[in-house]
Amino acid sequence: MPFSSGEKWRPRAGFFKFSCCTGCGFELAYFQRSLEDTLKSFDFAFFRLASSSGDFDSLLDLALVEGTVTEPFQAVELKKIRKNSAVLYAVGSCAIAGGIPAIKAGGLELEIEKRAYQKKLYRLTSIRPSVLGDYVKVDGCVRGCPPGRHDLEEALVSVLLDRKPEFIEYSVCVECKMKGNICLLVDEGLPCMGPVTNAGCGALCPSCHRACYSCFGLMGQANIPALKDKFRQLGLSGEEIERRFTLFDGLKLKK
Amino acid sequence: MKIKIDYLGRVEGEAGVEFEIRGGKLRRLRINIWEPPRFFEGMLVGRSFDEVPDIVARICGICPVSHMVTSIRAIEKAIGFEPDENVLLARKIMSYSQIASSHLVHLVMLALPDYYGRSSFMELLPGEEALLKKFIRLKDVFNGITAAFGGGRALHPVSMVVGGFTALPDEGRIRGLRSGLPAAGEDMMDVFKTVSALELPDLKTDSELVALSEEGGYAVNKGRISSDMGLDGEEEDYERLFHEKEVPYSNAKKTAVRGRGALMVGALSRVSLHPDRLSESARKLALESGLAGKNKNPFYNIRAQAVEIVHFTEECRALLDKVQSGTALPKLRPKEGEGAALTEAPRGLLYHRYAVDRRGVVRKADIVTPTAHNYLGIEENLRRLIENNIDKPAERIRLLAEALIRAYDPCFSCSVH
Amino acid sequence: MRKNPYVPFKAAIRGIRRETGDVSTFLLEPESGLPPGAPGQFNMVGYPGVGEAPISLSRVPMEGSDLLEHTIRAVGRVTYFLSAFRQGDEIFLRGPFGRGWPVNEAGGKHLVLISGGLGLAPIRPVIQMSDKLQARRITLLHGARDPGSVIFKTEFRHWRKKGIDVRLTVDEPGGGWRHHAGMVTEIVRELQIRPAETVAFICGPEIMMRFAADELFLKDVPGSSVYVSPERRMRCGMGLCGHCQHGVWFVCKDGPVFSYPELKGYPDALF
Amino acid sequence: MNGENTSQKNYEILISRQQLASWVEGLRENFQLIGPVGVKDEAEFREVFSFDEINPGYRSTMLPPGKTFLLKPEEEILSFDITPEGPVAKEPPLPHQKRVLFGVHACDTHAILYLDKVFLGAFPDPLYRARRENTLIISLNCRAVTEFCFCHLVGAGPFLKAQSGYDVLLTDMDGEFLVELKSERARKLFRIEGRPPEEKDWKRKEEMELELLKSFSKDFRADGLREVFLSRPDHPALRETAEGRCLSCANCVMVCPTCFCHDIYDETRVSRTGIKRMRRWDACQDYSFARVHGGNFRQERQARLRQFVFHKLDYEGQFGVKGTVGCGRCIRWCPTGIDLTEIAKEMMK
Ligand SMILES: Cc1cc2nc3c(=O)[nH]c(=O)nc-3n(C[C@H](O)[C@H](O)[C@H](O)COP(=O)(O)OP(=O)(O)OC[C@H]3O[C@@H](n4cnc5c(N)ncnc54)[C@H](O)[C@@H]3O)c2cc1C
Ligand code: SF4
Ligand code: SF4
Ligand code: SF4
Repeated sequence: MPFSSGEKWRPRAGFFKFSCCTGCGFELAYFQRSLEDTLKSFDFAFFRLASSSGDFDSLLDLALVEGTVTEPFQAVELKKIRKNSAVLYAVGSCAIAGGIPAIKAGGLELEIEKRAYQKKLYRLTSIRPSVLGDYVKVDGCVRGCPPGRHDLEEALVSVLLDRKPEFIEYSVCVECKMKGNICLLVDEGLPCMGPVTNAGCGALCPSCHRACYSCFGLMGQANIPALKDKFRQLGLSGEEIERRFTLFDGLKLKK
Repeated sequence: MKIKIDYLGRVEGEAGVEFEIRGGKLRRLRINIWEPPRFFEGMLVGRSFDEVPDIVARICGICPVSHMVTSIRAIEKAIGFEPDENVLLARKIMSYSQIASSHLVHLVMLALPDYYGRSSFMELLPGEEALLKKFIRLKDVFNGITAAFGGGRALHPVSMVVGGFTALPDEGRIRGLRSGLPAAGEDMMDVFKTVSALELPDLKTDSELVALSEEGGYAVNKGRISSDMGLDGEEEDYERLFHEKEVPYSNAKKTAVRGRGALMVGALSRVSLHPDRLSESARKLALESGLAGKNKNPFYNIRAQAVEIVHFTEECRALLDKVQSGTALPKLRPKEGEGAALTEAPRGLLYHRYAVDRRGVVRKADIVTPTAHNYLGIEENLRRLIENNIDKPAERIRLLAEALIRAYDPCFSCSVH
Repeated sequence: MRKNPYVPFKAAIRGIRRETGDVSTFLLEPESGLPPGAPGQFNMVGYPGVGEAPISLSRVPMEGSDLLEHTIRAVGRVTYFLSAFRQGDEIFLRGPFGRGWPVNEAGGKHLVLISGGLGLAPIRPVIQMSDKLQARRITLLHGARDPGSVIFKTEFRHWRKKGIDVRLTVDEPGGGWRHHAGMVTEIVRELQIRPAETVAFICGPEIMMRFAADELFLKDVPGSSVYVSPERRMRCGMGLCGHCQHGVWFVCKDGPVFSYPELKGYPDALF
Repeated sequence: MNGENTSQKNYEILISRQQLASWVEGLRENFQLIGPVGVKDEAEFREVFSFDEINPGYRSTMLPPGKTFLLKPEEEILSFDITPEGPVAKEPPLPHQKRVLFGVHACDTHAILYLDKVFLGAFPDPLYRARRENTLIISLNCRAVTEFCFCHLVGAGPFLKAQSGYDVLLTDMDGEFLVELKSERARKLFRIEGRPPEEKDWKRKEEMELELLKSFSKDFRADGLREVFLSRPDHPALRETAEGRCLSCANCVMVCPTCFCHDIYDETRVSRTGIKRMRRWDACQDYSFARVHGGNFRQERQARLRQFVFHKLDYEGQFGVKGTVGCGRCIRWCPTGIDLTEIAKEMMK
């Protein structure tokens, strides 16, 4: 049992990165409050950012995977990781919803690629961005860009205690209200995405007088048409509205 | 003998190195940056000018502030907006604290294990527990500053937007941040000692040292292009002075000084080009560490980073005394235009240029990152290093090669964006 | 000072009986003596760092027994976690909570117990105290998905010996199944009863409770003689957290056992 | 009973604003003073240090005073130390801060009485009880209503009629304040000489209320809802509002002064040195609120919106009073302006 005996089990963990900014990996290193404990509690068998000697094929108790799948080799790797891991959590908006790398999926992809490369274009192997869940079963989502403290800690703790995780599943508005912020959407007519965005950040943006831009991605059962209607009433153009919903959730909305 | 490193650990992003030594000669050397492209320059087109900083922040998880500040400045130029002095101060605080955090991560977690012959910082524990504690404390201080000004988080901050800040920390908070710095200064001196005690390999290179230069200060958020070989120009001259080329075997592009060749950007270039602009104690440390006077040994970059942390700790203290809390964010009117901006990211020169239409929608975007600036030089100097050590055992050569690349603190995620 | 109702007490696991693949019965000895408890009541069962879940008493403390029992199916955070526990481990309990079965009403009547799946767990204490009920007759109708998921298998013989008419059915019979095959509702339909002298306790999936009750109503059993025990999410067990609200009721403190008319008509349920 | 009569007189006193101010400020010696402070065009209950900060003419606040200060948005209800013998439960220290909640409107006072029914019932919540006992409630009759208010339709305002469960009732009589002392402790604390109210003062108070009643704009019939509600739980008014407008953001529930639902969860850090059992305001609008193994009792958005509307306007059987006090906050702070009174009206048509 996790608490009663003195001996501590050190689960073997791996941190894997696909197409993204590596921010989730850094968030783990930014995890000052718990960094030392994390390093002591887990045996990181693979964490490219932190170690030059990892074993990609190691069997794992926990795989944390960040990034969007944008290359065929990543899909192959992902399946291997899944096979090797008892628990696999998708970490960050890229891995869960597509995030920023999936903005591309909303346009003419070749056009977009051409703007970045001319000569090399034919050598690129990029595929349409997709999320981890498209390829493998994901045991949980540590949402955010970057992930919030609570869920990140919950992901680690759930493995340490060998129990299911309980990730945050309500809107940013809930956190915003609990902080006592005067609502920007209602009071000032700012196009805040808080009502449809999954909480976990602690309502950062509204707390500093900024409309939420949905970096934690849409929450389950988000009522997208209703908020779009509201934004229309605020005077936003169709294009402006579309942009707000496709910044981090382009994939979900295309489907 | 063929040496192939499929992926380099302890760097940001993904790259491999490959070279072959035959008959005592080095053949074929490539750094293949296989970090998958995300096509930022492509997908920014069609997005609104005020979304750009949030999007480009996601180029890199360790220097989001640099991408944000650079894009914000470029866009403000494009739409003809000039922020007030206090906003500039706050942006400096963001950049300085971020550089300090980024350097810390590089020094302690990424670079240090090379000099202990280990593959990760975790392996240095428990022996270096004290260092880990200091590292965590220091990072807490600098991240705390970035987060306080960035609206609650240091990674992908939220309050810094085109035009200024949606809110700035109140006075009490600023005082609190300020009061954490003296202790940080002491912790930092210990880290500095650890770093400067490391024995650095010798390597003479002829890369052109390039950094921004600003009268009366240590240039970070803006400045003129300057180099040890007399390069000089405005931000607008960037494309005239530099040249970017696609690389068939790599997803990153290589940048060179037009008509000359490889350049080196980053802490070493900044410190050794402008030691006189450092704070007094940092300057002294720089001189003692053999950094002034056009030091072109890339291994010294880690010492330069340590010096810079000392410098930025002091600068932050001074700025926190000056900056005002509270803001009134102006309502911005988009307008057709183009703007370019150069800043010093933790890893060196960062270039953003945008064209927006009259509704503020991005029509063209161009981004050149520090690692793209260094790419050519890393390859050239790696060749040099291996040639100098060609008679050493393969494992030794491999380790030296990795250490050199890491010394640059490359960010492959940034370089392929 | 009053006791803080959030503070759990510890109970040592004295034995574990594996009922089916994912259901186990835990024999528990509370640290500080046995709390009272009535059939149909539940405890908040859990472990610090994991959480709590409402679990019915599947045996209530009685004379001659110093253990209480919980029969738990591993489905989620708490229940999975507990499924790894072994004899000698300790778990944390709060309770008992709620209004149990109105066992007094069975006196002189035909007590019809109807259960589906794990719904037998809260019914079991009623059977265990059957001698005291002074019921005229007791019938247990129990349905499960397949023979492998029948819980308390070893006890049916004993219950029959006590004079209880035990009738079993499974939806998907396998080789060797000698009892009825089909839904519980079918064996309810076959039951001979005198409606005015019948009282029924039903526990199982909501849809099963609904149809079983309907069968009884077709036989003219008055609604007020039919009791059901619905499941709801619960966090506190004491009518504070609000999760279990159903219409005007807090299932945790006003129930979990309700007479059918009490629940009838409220939305979000099948009653 | 002669004695009672005379003292009763003293329980109602007219004093000047100045006198009130100095009494309230004097309370700060032993109490933390919480009052409505103007923030832009909204007010907010927060700690104040002088009476001047208080805006006695405030109309409403986003967060209700009772719920916010008595049932904090998030707090630790228990913790567990990890010992060699396993986890050991530890009760948090009971809050001992003495507080004055000044300027609580009629609706919010009723809301506190409602919360009492939940948290001081069969299983009194220790933290709530401690705070409640340490909090002096000074209620204040409204002088202005908002366009969202409907307390007059549900018997919770605009003037407070409840006779107990709080400490002081104030009425702003244009410069003078009518002070009605409603609890023993208030009587002990209030030692100001003032003028006893006369017949004309009571009349004036009545007139003020009648005048105020004219300024309400909401109007629906609260009785008779039960039948409609239970017979048409899937009424188009509910369905269309839920699907077309409700964002499931739960703002309505968060700002509701009587919404008491909360989640309980264990917070464990990677260090595993201690565990905190936390409670946090929760909302029936969250899609996971009623989820159990094998299903979700309110899977549909419509079911969740209905739970809110019915719980507020009906389900009186639960505590003997309506779940709403008519403060209008859920309407005011709903991003799409969903109005439970409009839904009720639609359904009654
Ligand atoms: C009065 C009463 C008596 C009961 N008696 C018993 C009994 O005797 N024995 C017994 O075994 N059970 C009993 N139950 C049921 C038991 O309480 C539940 O099965 C238990 O609460 C599950 O708790 P948990 O923490 O293990 O599961 P949780 O983790 O809370 O999960 C419960 C279910 O919720 C869903 N869920 C949770 N998280 C997610 C997610 N992220 N996404 C999708 N779905 C999700 C799943 O379907 C899961 O199975 C009783 C319930 C009540 C109300
Ligand atoms: S408020 Fe929205 S955009 Fe801001 S940090 Fe939170 S989820 Fe991200
Ligand atoms: S309306 Fe919903 S959140 Fe509010 S008390 Fe009722 S059930 Fe709870
Ligand atoms: S505030 Fe409005 S939109 Fe949000 S859950 Fe409540 S009724 Fe629905």
